[in-house]
Amino acid sequence: MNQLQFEHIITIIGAIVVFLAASVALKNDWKTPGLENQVFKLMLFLLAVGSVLAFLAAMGVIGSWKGSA
Amino acid sequence: MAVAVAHDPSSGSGQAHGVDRLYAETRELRINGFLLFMVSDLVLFSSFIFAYLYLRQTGQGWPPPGISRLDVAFAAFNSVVLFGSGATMHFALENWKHGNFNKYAGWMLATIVLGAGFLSGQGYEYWTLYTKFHASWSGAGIFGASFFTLTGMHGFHVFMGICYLTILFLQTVGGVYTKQKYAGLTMGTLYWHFVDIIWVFLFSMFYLWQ
Amino acid sequence: MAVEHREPGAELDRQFWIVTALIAIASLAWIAFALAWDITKVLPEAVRPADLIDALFRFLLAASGVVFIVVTTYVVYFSLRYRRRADDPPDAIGIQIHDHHALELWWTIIPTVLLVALGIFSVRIFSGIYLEQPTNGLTVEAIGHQWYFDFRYPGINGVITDEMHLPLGVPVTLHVTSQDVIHSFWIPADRIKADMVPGLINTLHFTPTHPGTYKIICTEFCGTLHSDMNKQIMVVQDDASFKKWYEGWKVKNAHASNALPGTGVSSASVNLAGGSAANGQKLFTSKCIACHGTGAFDAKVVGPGLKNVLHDPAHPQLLNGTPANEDDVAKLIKSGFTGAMGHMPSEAENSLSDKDIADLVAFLNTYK
Amino acid sequence: MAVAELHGGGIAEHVHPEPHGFIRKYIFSIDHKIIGLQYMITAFIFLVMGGMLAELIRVQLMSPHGTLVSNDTFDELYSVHGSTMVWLVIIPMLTGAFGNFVFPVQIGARDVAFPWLNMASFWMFPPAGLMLYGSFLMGAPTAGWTEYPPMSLQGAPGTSMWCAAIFLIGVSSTLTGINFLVTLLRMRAPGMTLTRMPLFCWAQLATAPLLMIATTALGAALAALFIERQFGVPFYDPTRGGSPLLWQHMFWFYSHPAVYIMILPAFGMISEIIPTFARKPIFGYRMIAFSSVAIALLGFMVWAHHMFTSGLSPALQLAFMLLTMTIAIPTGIKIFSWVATLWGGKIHFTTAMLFATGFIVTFTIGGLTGVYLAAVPFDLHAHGTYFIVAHLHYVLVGGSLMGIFAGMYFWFPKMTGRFMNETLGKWHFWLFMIGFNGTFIPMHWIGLLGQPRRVATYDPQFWSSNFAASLFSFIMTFAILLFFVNALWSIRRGKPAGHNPWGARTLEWQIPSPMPYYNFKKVPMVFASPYHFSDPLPYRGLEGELDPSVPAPVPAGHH
Repeated sequence: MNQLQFEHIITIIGAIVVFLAASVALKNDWKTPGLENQVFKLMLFLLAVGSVLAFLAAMGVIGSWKGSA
Repeated sequence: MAVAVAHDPSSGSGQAHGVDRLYAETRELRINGFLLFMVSDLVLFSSFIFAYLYLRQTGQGWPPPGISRLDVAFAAFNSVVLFGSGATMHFALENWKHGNFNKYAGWMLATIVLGAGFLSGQGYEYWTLYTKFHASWSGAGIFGASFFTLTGMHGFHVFMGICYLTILFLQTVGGVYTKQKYAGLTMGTLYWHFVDIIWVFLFSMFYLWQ
Repeated sequence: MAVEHREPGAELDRQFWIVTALIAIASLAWIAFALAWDITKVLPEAVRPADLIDALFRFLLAASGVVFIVVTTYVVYFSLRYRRRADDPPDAIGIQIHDHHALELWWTIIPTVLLVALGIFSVRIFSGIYLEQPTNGLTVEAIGHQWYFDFRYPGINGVITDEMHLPLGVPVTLHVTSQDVIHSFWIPADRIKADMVPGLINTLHFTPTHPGTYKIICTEFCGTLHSDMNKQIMVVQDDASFKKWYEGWKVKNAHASNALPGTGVSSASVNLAGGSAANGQKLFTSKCIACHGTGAFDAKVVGPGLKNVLHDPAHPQLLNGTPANEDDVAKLIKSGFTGAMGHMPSEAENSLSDKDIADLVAFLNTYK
Repeated sequence: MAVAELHGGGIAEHVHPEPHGFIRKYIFSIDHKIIGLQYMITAFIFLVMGGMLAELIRVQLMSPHGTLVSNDTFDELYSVHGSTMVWLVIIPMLTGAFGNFVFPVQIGARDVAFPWLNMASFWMFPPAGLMLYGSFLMGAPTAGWTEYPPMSLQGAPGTSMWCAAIFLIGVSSTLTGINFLVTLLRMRAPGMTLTRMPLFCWAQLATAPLLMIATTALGAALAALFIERQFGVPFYDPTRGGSPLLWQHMFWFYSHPAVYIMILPAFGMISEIIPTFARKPIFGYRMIAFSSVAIALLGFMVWAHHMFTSGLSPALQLAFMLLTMTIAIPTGIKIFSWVATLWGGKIHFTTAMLFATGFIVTFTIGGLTGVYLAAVPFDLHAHGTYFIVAHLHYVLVGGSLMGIFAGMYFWFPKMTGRFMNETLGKWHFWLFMIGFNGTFIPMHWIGLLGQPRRVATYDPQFWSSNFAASLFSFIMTFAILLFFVNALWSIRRGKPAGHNPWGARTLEWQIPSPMPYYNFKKVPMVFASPYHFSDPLPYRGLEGELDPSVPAPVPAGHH
């Protein structure tokens, strides 16, 4: 397994894990009151978006997935 | 007579219950102040992002002539490392709220390790760019000006975040915070999430859009 | 909260209306003065939009003068009339009125109407300066340096310093830019200015209407001798004098350092048949892109942006003044070009063959 | 409902022990009132320094080929003059000094939200000023307070020092903005709803986000300029791919809101002073409060009207022109409301009131020329000339500085317990009005006729106007000197004023002068707007405030 494959696998698995974690946390926190919790929710949402972006990049859907040749 | 009360402690966050009123009010102030600090930090990043977009739009296409495309694979890998640290930080705070100190400590240490991992990944990327493509801060035109300044500034924020979290961790070990009073920990979590979120934007604007 | 109290003494009395009438009279007198005043007595007008801008100025002067008269007179009048007098008890208070919706509505609506009028007026003049592209005009370029201006004319090699001559009644398109720091090109008699920004070409349109000699002034701080960057002039003259001046410079500069198409050894036409646009694009990326952007004309790097160069109605001429057609572009690439903005290498310096030039022109022709 | 039930041991009841010792009390103080005075004194010192630079400029311009200083020195003079007045005088004076001193008491708070942060903000300010003046030692910046690149890239080494100094003062401003915003939103006394706040607090509420957001954008622009100058990273240099217009966008994205930072608090002060001395409620409270917020919001959307000649696309120019014009509407509402407040009053013409009425007139001139400049075709003529110089001085001197003087005469008794001398004050006012208008009125004229700004020598045809401007500027300087003499003399010798000499109705006047460390023995309850002179004071719980006893401090034990 070369470096690129390693990166690929870790990215895909990691992105899925982070997405699930962020979604679950968002669902659990959904009803918390208070200003900072609204900010937390926004940030968890964006975190989920970020992991989707990383996942899509790893699947080759967006960006151009290639090594630093 | 009916009097509108300007600051009512129960209107704030749910965690304010069960602590004295002075703490609850002070906590509100500090969290609000910290959120505003994050807003102004966001403006700082936005200004540099504006500069990047402006230079990119008036320039010769992106990446500029003579500069290699950035390596999306490694960046995505590194991003996932940073995003993961955001998730672990969230678990750390949740466990603190529920009084699971050991679980909290584990997640917190994981956050610090992942953050450090991201930082080393960024160092590795800089090193690759420099040795393979001779791209340096001042030697790569507007690419250096926007890419290295923005990612460097973000990296500096990550570094400050690692120091911040380390101090918070030592404070929790030292018993500074309790299950009810942990405003400092909340602010640390907010900051760490903020650093993650900035990277979502930088990642999409520098790596995915080129 | 009760909004419109009827407070004792809250009625407007005779004295108030007398003052208001005086304000109205003064305002009318001021408007008459502002509209009748001949600005050209103190500052001549040289070109076409100058008279429009003066009209706008008159409008502003009239409207703002009225606002000023109203505010100041009422401030002074109220101050005198409602001042506390010696025989007032120490705890005397004023009429406790704190809102009047109709009044507030009026002083929101009237300024809004004035501003809308000003906006419409401005937009109309604005389009004349920036948007109306003359087809049969003269294109002049002004280049700022620390601390003087250079001028370039179509068909004249090299630069003409010191003076900008313009024929009466011919629409002028003025491109300005700078070679070092930001300057600003201002002719007070023209009422318009444009910053000379390095790396950017700004354009103004105007038509000389009054013969004469007018000062050109730099209005953006540009270093030690900025204060002295006002010695050069714009001369507006009749067509014959302009032609004479123009032909004189043409002869004088015929042997200037830059050989131009049509004037020297490299005037030979290039056979443009069979140019390959794809190949031209490759050449462009390797040879031209360091100095020429692929953006619009004004998106300048060292030379102008080349998007649409052969089909741009806003810029029917190349910087050397020849028409922007395929032949002249080819000649320009072949001979190279030295202007105030810098040096474009010739065919030989760039190691281009005639075939390469044909490819490049083909590429530029598709590049819209 | 009893007052005691409302305060259940929160911040409102939390009284810190007063510090002892000179250093903790006056130097590294965390008391908002002392910090306000520190800002004020420091800013006045810089006003003197900036004023001396201004006089040097005027002396040089007394003849068309002035030989007092060389061209380069002249450029340093006006660059440092502008930077001083904007960043070291007017902004700290209106936010740091008057903001700190007045508004926390007006909303019934014991201090700002973050007293230590407040102290830190102040202590960034004098070093920033010293750095700015230190740049003279290494060649001060020459490209004006706007420092447009590429000129500022060529500037002397002091230009980098300028960047650092302004960055530092910017950090200070940002922290102050955060501090004030949290204080205003979270620390108001019970019953002090937003619509019962005094208008000065509304002005600060509109200013604080500007301080917080706009200043950070300036920080980015300055950091980039510093990086480019010191490390050669191209942001602005066009020969290396950068863009000079990028700086102009980023700079004006700060500096236009900064114009409102420099005027909104002055509007707020005028809105306090006029009703107090006219003995009338302010006319159109809601409209004035709303217009402050509207001006602040619009302030973020009009920055490019400073760049009409720089080569913006025509569509952008039109959009910015029209947006800029809309600002005249809320500004007009304010001016007309002040005039209407005078109507039917019992106006007591103290010096503070004279300055407030003078403010209405001079600011109106500055505001009207602002509308001239919003119209692109006219701006194409006037941009970069002395017309701009006249306009901005009418706004910043005829507006902000007049406001500062009005505020000084008004709140001086609160600061010291003594009046300033009214006779000297009236001399100050009239000489200042004559000197100020005499200095800047001719500049409109010579600007339109062809004198560009930032010139050390000029066309001899403008000699008489320039000479007159210089002479009048000496009168203005003399008037300001009278003010300083008056203030220094009155601190010890002024007539004792008591706690509320003007019969003002906002909270700061209901407690002793100078205000005690803890502000209120018991934080009052508020149940109406403060401006209704025929009604009794709308506060409860102030009964014991003038009693000289000191409340028992609650020891600090929170973190």
